[in-house]
Amino acid sequence: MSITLSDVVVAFLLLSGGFFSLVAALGVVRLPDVFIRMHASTKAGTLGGGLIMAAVAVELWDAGVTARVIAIIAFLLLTAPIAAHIIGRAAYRIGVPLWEASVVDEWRGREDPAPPEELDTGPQRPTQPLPPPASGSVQG
Amino acid sequence: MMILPSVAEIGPLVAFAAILCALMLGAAMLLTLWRIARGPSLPDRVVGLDLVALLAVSVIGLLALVHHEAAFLDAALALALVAFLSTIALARYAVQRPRSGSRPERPEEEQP
Amino acid sequence: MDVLLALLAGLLTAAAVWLLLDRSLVRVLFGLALLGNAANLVIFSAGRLTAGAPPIVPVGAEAPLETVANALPQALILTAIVISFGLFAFALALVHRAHKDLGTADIDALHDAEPSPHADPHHSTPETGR
Amino acid sequence: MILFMLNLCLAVGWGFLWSDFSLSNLLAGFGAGYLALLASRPLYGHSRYFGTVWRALALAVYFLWDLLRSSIKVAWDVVTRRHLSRPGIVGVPLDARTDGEILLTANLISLTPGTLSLDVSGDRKTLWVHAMFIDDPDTLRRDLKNGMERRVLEVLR
Amino acid sequence: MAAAAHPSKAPPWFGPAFALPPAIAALLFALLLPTVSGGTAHEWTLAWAPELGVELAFRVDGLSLLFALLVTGIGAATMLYAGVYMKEHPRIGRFFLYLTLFMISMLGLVLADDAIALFVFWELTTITSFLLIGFTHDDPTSRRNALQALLVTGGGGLVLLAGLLLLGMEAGTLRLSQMDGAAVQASALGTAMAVLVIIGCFTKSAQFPFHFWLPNAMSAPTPVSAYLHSATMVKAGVYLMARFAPVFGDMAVWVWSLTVAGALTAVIGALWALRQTDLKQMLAWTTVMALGTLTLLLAGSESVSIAAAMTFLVVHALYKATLFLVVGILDHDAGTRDRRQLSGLLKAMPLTAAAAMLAAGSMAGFPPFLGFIGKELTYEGALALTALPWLSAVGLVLASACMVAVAGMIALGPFLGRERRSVAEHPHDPPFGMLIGPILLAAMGLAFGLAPALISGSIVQPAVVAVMGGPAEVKLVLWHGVNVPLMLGLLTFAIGIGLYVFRHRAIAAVDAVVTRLPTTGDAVYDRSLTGLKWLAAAQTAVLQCGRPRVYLAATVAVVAVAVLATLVVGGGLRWPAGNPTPDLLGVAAVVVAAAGTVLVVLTPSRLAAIGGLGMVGTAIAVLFLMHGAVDVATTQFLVETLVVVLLAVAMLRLPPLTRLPPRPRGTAVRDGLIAGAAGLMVTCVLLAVLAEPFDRRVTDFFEAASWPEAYGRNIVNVILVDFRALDTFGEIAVVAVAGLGAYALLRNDRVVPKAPADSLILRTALRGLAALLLVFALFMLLRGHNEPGGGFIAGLIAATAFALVTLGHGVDKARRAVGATPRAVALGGLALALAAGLAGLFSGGAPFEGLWMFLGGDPAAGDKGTPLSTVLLFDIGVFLVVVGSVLAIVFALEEEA
Amino acid sequence: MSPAMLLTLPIAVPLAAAIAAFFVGRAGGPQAARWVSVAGSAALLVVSLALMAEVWAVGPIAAQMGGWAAPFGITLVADVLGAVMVVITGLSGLAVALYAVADIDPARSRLGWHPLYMVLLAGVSGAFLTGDLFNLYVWFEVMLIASFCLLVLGGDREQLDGGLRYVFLNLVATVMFLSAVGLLYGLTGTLNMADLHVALKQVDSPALVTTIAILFVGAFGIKSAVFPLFFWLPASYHTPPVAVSAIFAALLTKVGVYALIRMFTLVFTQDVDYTHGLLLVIAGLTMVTGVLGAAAQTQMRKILSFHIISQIGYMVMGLALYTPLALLGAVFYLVHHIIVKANLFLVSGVAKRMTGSFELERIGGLYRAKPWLAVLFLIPALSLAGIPPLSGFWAKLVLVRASLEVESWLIAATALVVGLLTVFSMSKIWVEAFWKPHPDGDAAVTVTAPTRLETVMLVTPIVLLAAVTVIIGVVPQPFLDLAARSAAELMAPEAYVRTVLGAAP
Ligand code: NA
Ligand code: NA
Repeated sequence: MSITLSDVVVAFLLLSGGFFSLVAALGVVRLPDVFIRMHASTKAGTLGGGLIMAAVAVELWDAGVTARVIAIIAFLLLTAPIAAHIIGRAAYRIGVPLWEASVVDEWRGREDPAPPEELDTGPQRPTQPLPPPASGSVQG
Repeated sequence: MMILPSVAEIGPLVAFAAILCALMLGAAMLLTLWRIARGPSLPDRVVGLDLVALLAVSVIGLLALVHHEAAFLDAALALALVAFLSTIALARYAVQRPRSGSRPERPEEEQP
Repeated sequence: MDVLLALLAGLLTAAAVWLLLDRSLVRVLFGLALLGNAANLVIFSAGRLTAGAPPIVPVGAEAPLETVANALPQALILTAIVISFGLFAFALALVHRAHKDLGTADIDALHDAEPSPHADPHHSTPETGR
Repeated sequence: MILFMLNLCLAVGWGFLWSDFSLSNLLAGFGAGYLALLASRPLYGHSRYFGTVWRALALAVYFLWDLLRSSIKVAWDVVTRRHLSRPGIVGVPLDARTDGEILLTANLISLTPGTLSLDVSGDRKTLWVHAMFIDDPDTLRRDLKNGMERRVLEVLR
Repeated sequence: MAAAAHPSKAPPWFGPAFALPPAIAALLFALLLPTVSGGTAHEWTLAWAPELGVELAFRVDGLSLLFALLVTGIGAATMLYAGVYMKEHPRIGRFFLYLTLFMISMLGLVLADDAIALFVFWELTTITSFLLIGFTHDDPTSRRNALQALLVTGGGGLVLLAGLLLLGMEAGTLRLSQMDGAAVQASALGTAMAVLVIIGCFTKSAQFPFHFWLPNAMSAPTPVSAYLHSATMVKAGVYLMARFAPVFGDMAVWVWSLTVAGALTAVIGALWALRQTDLKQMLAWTTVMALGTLTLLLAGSESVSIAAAMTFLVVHALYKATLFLVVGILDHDAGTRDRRQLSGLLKAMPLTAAAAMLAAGSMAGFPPFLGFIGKELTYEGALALTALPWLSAVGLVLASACMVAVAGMIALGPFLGRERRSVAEHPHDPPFGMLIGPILLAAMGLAFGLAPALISGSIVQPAVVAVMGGPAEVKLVLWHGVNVPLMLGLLTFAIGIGLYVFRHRAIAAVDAVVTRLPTTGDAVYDRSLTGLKWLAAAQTAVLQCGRPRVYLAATVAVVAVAVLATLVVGGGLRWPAGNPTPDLLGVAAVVVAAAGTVLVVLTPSRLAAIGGLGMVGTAIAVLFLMHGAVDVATTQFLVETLVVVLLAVAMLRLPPLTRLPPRPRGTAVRDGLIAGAAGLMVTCVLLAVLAEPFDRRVTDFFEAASWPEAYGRNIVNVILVDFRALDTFGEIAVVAVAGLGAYALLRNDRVVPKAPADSLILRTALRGLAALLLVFALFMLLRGHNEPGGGFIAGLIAATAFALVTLGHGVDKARRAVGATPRAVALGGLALALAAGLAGLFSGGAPFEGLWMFLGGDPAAGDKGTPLSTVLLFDIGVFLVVVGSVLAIVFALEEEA
Repeated sequence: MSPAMLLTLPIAVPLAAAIAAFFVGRAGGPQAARWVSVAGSAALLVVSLALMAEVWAVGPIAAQMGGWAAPFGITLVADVLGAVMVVITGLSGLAVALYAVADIDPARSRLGWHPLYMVLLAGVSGAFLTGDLFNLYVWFEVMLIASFCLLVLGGDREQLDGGLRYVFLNLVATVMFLSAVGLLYGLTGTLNMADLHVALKQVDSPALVTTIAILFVGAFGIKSAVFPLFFWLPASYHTPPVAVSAIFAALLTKVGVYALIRMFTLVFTQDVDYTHGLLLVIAGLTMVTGVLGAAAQTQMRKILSFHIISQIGYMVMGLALYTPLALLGAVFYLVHHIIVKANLFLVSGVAKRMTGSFELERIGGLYRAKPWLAVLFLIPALSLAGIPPLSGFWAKLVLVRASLEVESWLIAATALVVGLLTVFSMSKIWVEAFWKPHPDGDAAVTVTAPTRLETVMLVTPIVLLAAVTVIIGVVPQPFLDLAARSAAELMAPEAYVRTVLGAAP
């Protein structure tokens, strides 16, 4: 059995896809706060998924398959950041702390008023992980 | 145990890559599971769940490749489309709490 | 593979029963969800497994050209999944409502339908038995 | 957009001509169609289609490259023992106005290295971005505005 | 007060009107006397339940006729009497209804020749008796006594039923007149049948140890006591024993049971009668005595014993009915039944006194009353018994002596002596209607004594013939000559008069014995009932403990253990070959599913548990997928997603898992064992099934027919919408109802929509995403017949689209987007599916048979063209149901306050 | 009408009525839907009678859904048992629909009570008519989800609590059933019950077949509320509106019993000694525990609920004895019990309306105030207790005789003793609710319903069902005949199998 160029491409795509998927998971496990973890899952995860899908498209090499692969990748690219956005703002709103090594939080103090439903929800975030001032200044 | 299904029509290099990829995806799944179990915050778990769906799409892709079965991609497409919904719902669950007065409790098992 | 699935079905069943026996109605709901999965696995494995090969008649052919997966259990499971989903949704709504009206999601704290004899102020012996 | 559709029709027509609807042949048909349209350019008045194709391709390539870079960076941070990042949240003033522009900008920023859009302020003027490597917030702001936002606005406007 | 509420009294014609039918019946029965005494039996049969061989068969022989005359004759007298006695009672109509019903039942009982028909009437007498004993139901004692009578005689009735059924089986006929005694006695079940029948008879006829209910039954109005609990119903047992004498008469168990119980009952009844102060109670106990005597005599095999029984039956019926009615008059007109308060009423109530004394004379057995003849015969009969003749005779002498004393206390006590004014202002004889019955009956006691021939040949002898099952000579005469019975009779008088004279001392002596008795039947009854209630309560406390977790544990444990035990003991454990060989991805999926399961079980976090569930569902979907189940996997993904969404929406209001403590060790061990057993059961049975060969013929058919006959390439979808469309139809009904139900559960008048996600980015993205999803849904719907997809999947995707809109834009916008009430969509879909399903039926084919139409196509080239069919309509129905129901649930959960 | 029509309509009619009730309710106000229920159940009764007539005339009939021959498609089939059950469903359904006109308040109507009720009837009919095991599961689910909804609809606290108890235990039963179907399919490769009859003869693993049979005993045992799987029933049946209790009492457990009868005459007859022996033990214990449970209760509907259990024991006993006479008894008992038990619940509802409570302690005086109600109670109560000449008498008579014929003395004795205890229970209700004066004075016994129409609607079904009870009791032969033919078909299912599978198997 000979190894074709297509095989090489597919193998590379598969391996890199698997690698980035694993990286995403590792990131979610190892990185220090939820915001940083989302960097890993959103970027590496999407890339990993996209690469594997690309491998499928190359391996099966068919218009229908390619159309589906493109649709899947497009969809992932569209939804992953939105999901990250929704999770991220939720995390920020309920007061999930930033990693203590974070250098700046310009958002703090400038949040939009919560919608009515959320206004009278339980106690607001009791503490902020970062000391004021919340201007753009960089902390060492 | 076989490493790949006997019906595989793929070349040896691809097969080798597929095996490694499968191992990596499996490991990724279990790692993500650990994060879901561990938390500590609700958004942490939601991030984990979101990633599970993404990994599942990848797994289906791998299956389609290994089996040379285009039909499997329909499942992947459907999953990719709807997984987003559960992430949105869970994130909203994380941010919304019961109004004070009606129910005193809040999801106290997870630290904010 | 079927052996593995049988083991998995057993594990799912055991976990489901364990959860169903929990005090928290929320865990009971989780148990229900797992139980449905277990039953689906049972049907699926019982119809025997075929690797790959979705049961689709290729264009141009009158029937599948090779051995394809058994379509009947798939249809049965599809039906069962959707039914289980309906039942689960109902159970969820019921738990939700019960929690709202009864003020608890603790099964052991439910005493409305079957008041314990000691708690029931109206319990006593009617005359017919004297 | 009409030209894009026309281009697609040409690709399908190409498929009919060859009686071959394989992916490769359709891609070839699309390319041939593009060339044909390009050749008959004056017929379609002052269309931005021909440039947009290239700008969109450029955005895609830029973006994919960024995605790859960001993933590698994350990978590096993940696999190394120490977390080297200097994370934080910065506000990026938005020039994007329409919903679509904001959406695309925010999404693409999320997919590029080290930055993740968390929210848009209620007045739609600020995009709150979580970044992993902040040496100077203002530099970061400038990079984002000149990089991703500009390219998005170029494609969309 | 009751009278005020019902001002109208019963009209005076009430009693006579109800007395007329039994009187006529009595006359008609009397007309049968000549033929029956000539040896003819009149039969009348109507098929009733031929399937069971049950007939409404009636047969008038001597025995039946005797009883029929008693029932109708005394019935007429009682009706007449009751018309006056009860006239003030507001529910007199009901009273006469019951009484008449009873009479009919009793008549049926004594005339029935079919064992089952007899039992039917037997039970009816029990029920009417129950209603009559409890007639004064405001009184707790009445209610209690009615229930007691019902349970004792009803219980006996059921025993009797068993006996009758066995008898029917062994004798090969249910017809009493055709049962062959020899065959029955030869049967292995002979003794059992005899015992069962005896128990039935003993309870009904108040034989020791079931005698206690009868005196308690005296809480019924007096006419009832006179009629049911003296003259007729309580004789039903006696009747049946007489009826079965030809069948069982030679069996030792029969002879000994009847002898011992009869003698004991007679003595007990007599002694207890002595010590009563309530005249009605006194009469009741004398009835017990009489029933005992009758039972004792029926143990005999000689015709003289039977003749004695039949004669005594008549004697007793006449005097006892009279005396009851007299006591009723005293109660009614003198105001009390307490013998200690009644005296000197002779002047005020002369006719009543006359009736009482006439009856008492017969009761005491003085000549020339019929009672004398009866008593002489009784002694003769007792001496002719097979078992314990002398002992029985001694017992009867003792009992009869007591009767003499009791007769005195009833007939002399109230009327002689000093007149007392304390009880009633103006005691007087009752109106004619109340007197006619007792006087007539008492007079008959005298008349038949003087002219025994009036009844001996016409009534008693045919009865004896019927009981003996063969010819028998009966001669009733006042003077037998000097013989042992006469001596015993004289002894009886001596003792009896002595007892009357020294009655206070006699009563004290009996009381002394009675108070030392360890227990009474009544007390045993009470204790049984208490015991029963204790047992019931204890059992219920254990079984129906009110704790759902215990219910579930028990249910699962029972089934798991039963199934496992059956499999293991039967040797059904097998290990399959393992097919197909597991591959890496499969193993990985199983591991992930297992890990997810463990997470669900162990985590204290609800969200983590939901995550675990999601992983399990996803892993299983992957397992489905890798074994070729694309539609199933897709559906599983979609459903799993929706489950997560619903849980997430609902969970907002549900309490955390950490609120409750973990289960205690003991419970954990128990639950763990049960869970393990359940899991083991599933695995073991499944493995055993997998080890068997598989018959694939049904699937083979589907594969072969899917495209050529059902025009679909996706076999799974073709099964769903065509081969097994009925399943799918039922399934969408489930989904539609789930939507209705969840809506109903969650609906609230105060709609408080949960806030949408309030995100510009999400809202913007959703505009395109929702449209994309809907297009994808339609695509999946339309192509589902040939490739993965179909109504469910499309419906779930469309529902997802609207759910996303709900989350991002709020319920209101989502509602407007859907454009119709989700429940209406669901039911409209159901209607469409139903219509599509029935289209085939109403166009002459089968239900759910697809009607196909092809557009274009080239048959020559094997291209059928674009198919349009009811099958597609059906699938669209499925789609609408799924969309509508899911949205109904999502919206309801969202809006739920 | 064609067999296909006759077999489809009993399912389609109530479903169409359900849909109509929903839309009529939306268009014409919630109370308009009541009459759709009445019309739907009346129509069901009519079509079921037509079905019965056809089955009586020609024997078992079958229709292949979609025109796909058995065992490939789904077969609807009616033998005498199936047809009788559908007729009884129509009858009790109509009675309860009439009662519901007055009993179900507008709030519950608005929430969709009537469509749900009709779906319940459709599910029950489907379960009785299907010849396919998985399809039976589907109809069970239709019935179950409708019953869930009806049980908790408009629920107060008690109803919700009862609903939880009912729902979770029944869901477990459902999963058991589903798994058992899957396993049996895995063993035989078929789902058609007639085909299973044939296929299981060729399966050479008796222990496994018996094991699966026991799993079915478990699943259907829960549904039919036998010992020791009945807990869910007394925990919930007393909580919903009376109309719901009544229809549940009439039909739901009977579907379980029907399924047991069907499976253990048609499919699982390989190891009768073991399976039916086990069923006999279950039957005896069910009778006893049920009736003792009733003896411990002081609330009318709880007493009646426990009696359902004890009566189920009788039916299972008929199946377990597995002789023609015993099956005759079981079928007769099914019919009798549906009518009588529904009626008792209906009467209890009227009694409650008049006295203010189901609790025997707190009520009384009905006998004096409402003698007609007393009669209407006595008829079903005495029938339940097996007093002649009412329907229950024949039912018990046959079963006792059947047990005596096979010399099962213990079960015969049990049946008789339990009969006596049933008398005890019924007389307890009689004594407490009817004879005893009302604790607040008999003036506390009031009118039944706000309007005259509603009073009529409450009483009409009770009279109807009582009349049927009396008719069966007084003229038992036609019904015995029916049951006998049914029993003959069950004992020798070849005709059924031939009808379903077409040519000789
Ligand atoms: Na029931
Ligand atoms: Na009962």
